Amino acid sequence: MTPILIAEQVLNGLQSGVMLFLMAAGLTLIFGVMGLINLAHGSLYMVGAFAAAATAAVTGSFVLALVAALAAAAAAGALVERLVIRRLYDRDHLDQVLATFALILIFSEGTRWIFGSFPLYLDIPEALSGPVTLPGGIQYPLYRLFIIGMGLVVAALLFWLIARTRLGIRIRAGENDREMIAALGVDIARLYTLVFALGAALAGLAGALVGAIQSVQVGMGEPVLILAFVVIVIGGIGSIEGALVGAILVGLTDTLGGIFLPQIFGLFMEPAAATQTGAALASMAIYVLMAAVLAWKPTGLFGAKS
Amino acid sequence: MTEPVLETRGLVKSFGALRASDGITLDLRPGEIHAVIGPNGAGKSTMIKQLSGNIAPDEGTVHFLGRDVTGLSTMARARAGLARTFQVSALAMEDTVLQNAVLGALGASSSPYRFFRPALKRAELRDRAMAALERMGLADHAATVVSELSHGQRRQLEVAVALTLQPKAFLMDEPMAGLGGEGSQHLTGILDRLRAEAPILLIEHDMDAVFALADRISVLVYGRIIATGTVEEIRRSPEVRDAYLGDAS
Amino acid sequence: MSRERILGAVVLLALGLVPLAAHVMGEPFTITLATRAAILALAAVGLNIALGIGGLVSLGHATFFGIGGYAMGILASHVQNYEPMFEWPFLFEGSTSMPFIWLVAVLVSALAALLIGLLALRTSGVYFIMITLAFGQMFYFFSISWSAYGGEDGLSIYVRNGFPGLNTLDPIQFFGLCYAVLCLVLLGAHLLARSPFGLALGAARQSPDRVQAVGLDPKRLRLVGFVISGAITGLAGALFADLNRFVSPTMFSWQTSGEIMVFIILGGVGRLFGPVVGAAVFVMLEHFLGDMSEFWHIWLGLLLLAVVLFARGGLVGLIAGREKAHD
Amino acid sequence: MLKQLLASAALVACATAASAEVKVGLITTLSGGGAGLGIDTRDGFMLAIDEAGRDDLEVVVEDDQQKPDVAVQIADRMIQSDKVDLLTGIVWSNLAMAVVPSATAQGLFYLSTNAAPAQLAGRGCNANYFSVSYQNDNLHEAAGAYATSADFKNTFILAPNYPAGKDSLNGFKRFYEGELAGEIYTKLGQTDYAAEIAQIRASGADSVFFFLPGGMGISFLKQYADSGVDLPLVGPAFSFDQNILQAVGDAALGVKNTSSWNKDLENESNAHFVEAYLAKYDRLPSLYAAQGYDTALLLLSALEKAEITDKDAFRAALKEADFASVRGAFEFSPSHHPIQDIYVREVIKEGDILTNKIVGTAIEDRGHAYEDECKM
Repeated sequence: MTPILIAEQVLNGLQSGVMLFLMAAGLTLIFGVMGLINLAHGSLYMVGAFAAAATAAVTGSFVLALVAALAAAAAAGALVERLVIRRLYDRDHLDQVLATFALILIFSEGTRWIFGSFPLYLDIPEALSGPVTLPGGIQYPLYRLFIIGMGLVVAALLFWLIARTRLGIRIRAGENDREMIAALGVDIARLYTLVFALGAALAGLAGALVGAIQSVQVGMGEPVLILAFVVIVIGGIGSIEGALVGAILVGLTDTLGGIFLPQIFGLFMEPAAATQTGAALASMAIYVLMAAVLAWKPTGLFGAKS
Repeated sequence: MTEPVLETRGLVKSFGALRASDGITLDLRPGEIHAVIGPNGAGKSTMIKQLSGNIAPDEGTVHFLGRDVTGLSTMARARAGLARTFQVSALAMEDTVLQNAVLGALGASSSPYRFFRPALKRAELRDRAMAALERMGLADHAATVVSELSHGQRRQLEVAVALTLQPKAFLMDEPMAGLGGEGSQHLTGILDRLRAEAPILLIEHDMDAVFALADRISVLVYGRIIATGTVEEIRRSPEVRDAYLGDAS
Repeated sequence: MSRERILGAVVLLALGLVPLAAHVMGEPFTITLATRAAILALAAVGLNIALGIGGLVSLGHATFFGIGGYAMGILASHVQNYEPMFEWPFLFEGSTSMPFIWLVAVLVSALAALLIGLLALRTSGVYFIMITLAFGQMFYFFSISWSAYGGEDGLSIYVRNGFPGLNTLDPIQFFGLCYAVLCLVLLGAHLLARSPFGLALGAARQSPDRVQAVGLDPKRLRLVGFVISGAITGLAGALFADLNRFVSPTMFSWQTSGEIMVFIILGGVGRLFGPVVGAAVFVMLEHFLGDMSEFWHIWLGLLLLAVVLFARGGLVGLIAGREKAHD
Repeated sequence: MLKQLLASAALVACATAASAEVKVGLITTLSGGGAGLGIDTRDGFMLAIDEAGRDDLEVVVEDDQQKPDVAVQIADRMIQSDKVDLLTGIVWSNLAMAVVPSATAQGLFYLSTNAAPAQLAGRGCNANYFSVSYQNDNLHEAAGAYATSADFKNTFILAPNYPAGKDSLNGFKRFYEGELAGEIYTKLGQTDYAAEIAQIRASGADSVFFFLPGGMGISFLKQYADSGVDLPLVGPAFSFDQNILQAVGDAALGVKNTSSWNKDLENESNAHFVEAYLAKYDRLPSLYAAQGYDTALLLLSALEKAEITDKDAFRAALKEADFASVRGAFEFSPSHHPIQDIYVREVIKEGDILTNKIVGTAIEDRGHAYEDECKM
């Protein structure tokens, strides 16, 4: 285990964490402002990836593909909010879970209906392909660095948006006191649609960015969704800072656990048994992390006291 | 002098820079109604939460029936005989009046882990619950779902549920809240008769009720008790006039 | 009798009579479908205790369903392969006896529910939903990589386990067994809802402050409710495994948790017969919609949306009226 | 209402059950993420059936949703309600393990179009079970043989942490004679392989063998191509299937993979199959389609020789394997698994379309490793 390999794995963990943040930020924002638990968030991720792949196939432009992903996911988000989600704000969580579970079924099968059953093609743009050499002699794919950069830029924008802009003030007001912002004369219905579309766009962007290095296929959103849930539970639901910290923790745990656990078990077990035991435990590592955090702080790291 | 039923010594509770309880010492003696009054934000609900066990004081102690209960949970205090009513009705709204009262009886028997014979068919629970409902004049509504009760009836049910515990003391957090003149008078009559059974620590905004019922009154301002005395003493106290009654009237 | 009761009795009776008719007509597959509906209903009756009475929105009940399934799979596979489970402190070869398997399924799921509940019930609301979901995933991934018992391939049991006095391989007899278990558990759930415990658990959902104020611990009530709920769903898992003569990690998947919840919502939350109606309707939809369209999930999704948005109280509520029975 | 619905369903089932002399149940994955493979299987199978034009043969097709419990339920229904004589079509090993043992125990025939786990080849072999595709280990063994012949000395191997993944690495090692630079099991369904690729880079390997079916392989190949690690890759055909290649893109170009079939195999039957499939479905066939087609040909050949109700005669007819396989020479081993050549293919570009071409033979006349365990 060389320091270079460790550094590279930390970068990998960071990259997966940053992408998780884009997903988790939308989820936590939607929960914070509207009190809505949205299982269909993973579907918006998928919508982003499919829109990007379809656009890239027609235009050949990665930039246009990203724009299309943002637009399609935001539009799908806004549409769903208007048609369905809006009716769920004053319902209990159970109804929300069920209705958004139904939306997953509709989105997944609908996408398969439109795009067919086979995975789509979306590739890294020429300019970002291949590895670069980092200080210390680390060879690292440029595109993954780009993803980390994009993720951090979006995170910074999001923090700025919430801390400094009018929309941000309204969002924060909405998190604290729903009646008050109504009293202030803010059009709540529009604000909610906007926030939902914003969350959807973040998920769509993540889907498109990740779609270029993974497989664009139906059902790609749900595994990420569950990870994002773990992230916001660890970070504290409703907290953007919590989502960032939680995402990076989960990204690092997942990546490093997968590498190091089998090696640790290899110190005192047969190699084959060690890789299997290690891999089995690594796949559970983030849930153990979550359980540990909650045993310590039941409302997550940055969660409001209940 | 008889031993007080409930007694606090030097309760202090701070929330950040705000000292919501600033050395509260008061007692509740057998057979009395002791009213605590004070303007909004005086720290009345913080005080009652420390008495009932919902929050722990930073300093000071709570004694109940001669025993230090400061470290005990709400549940343990309730089982020891401290019954409370809530400012905002806390009832099982989908259940019937009788079911709510039976819940209280169940708490008093402190054995809810029975899974087969219906709760309402258990004579010991049902009798106790019906007795409390009758005393509160709710027996005719036993089968009514709580969400269909009037506001006043819900306030009465709050007291009835507390009664089923056969408590040694009542903590009542604004029982008259939201009641009209007539309802308020009705409840005043009930509480008046109740004091013989167990003393009542009464937090109340309705001054007519307070003056009609209280044996003693304590005035809480900015987390401190500034005066304690009989109704007459409090009426005459210049301090109270300044701090409280003065700007209230 | 209230309309809800009558409806429940009719549905339960129909669920019992249809397989009998199918048996006479020589249509064993209809019996299999009805058995499936009865078992899934049982799983949902379990969840309905936590969800309907206790208000605990568990999106991880597949954990218990899967544990029940694996209890059956593991016990029976050792007998099937002539490999004793353990030889110390006494020789234990596994078991193919349903009553014993059920006992193990119930006990192990109850234990799992206790441990999960201890942690998950520290939280509430959305946290609770997500933690139960995450625990389910944890078991899912564990079962996939646990190669000793088939990992992702699952375990096939070639011969259905036995029940004294019955030939369980005969579809109608196995159905009768599952149906009897369902009826017994329904009776138990009915009694539980009205028992002191049910009353207290229901009050803990509606007003935890009140429950505390009368000296009862809402957390402990919820924990006990969660354990009972998990144990019943675990029993259903063992039966489901025997129906398919097969267990796999799919039983642990979060879609399974979602589906168990769907049965309850379709039927009506907190209503005794809600899970039975929901599971029966779901199995029929799966059967008929699946025949009609390759994309039947879209239709299922739309129907589910419609129920959630427009038919609060589920199908039972739609037919029997919104108010629940009080007595 | 419930009763009426069920009763009418039963009537419909009765009506259809009476119409054909031979009924075949095709259980395969037609919805969800893995639907592509099942659709190809079905289309390949049905192509041969349609070409035969027998009106006494009915094929009942059902979607298993890639869920074992659904597959079992459908199998029960086909056996109990549709009264089929023979089952086929399952893509995934875990679904096959759920369905095949109990179906064959009930006296039905099962012809495998794809999944052929070790359990069913060795101790669990059955007279009524025929694998027309291969034994699961075969393509991995061929990859091992190829790695040896290509003079790889230090290969890094990886597969998902599930039974087929373990079988894969064991199969590879059975025919590979060099050293292992590393051996890792990844999470099933994993989509990011950056960590594994970093390990490969650091391991000093001279080549990489991987088995990552479906979307996992697409992700791995794209990320591998972008990582700058340019060690030779080899893997079984599953990640280089006709349908998947387009999603991988140029990242797959030049990669060697092992397969029992390819569209450029030179024999008459294959030429006809590729042309007819392209004409009928407007896309190139995949390995799954070819295996589906072969399975149907085998079935038809046996039906020519024996009544399906005469189990012993029909079984003997199946065993003869008297059909023109698109894979060329084909015969069954005593355990009813193919003995066939496994080829090495290379991913190339034909115009805009990525596809494979055969560049050599990895193993000739390969049976399987569990033959001795089968007592039949």
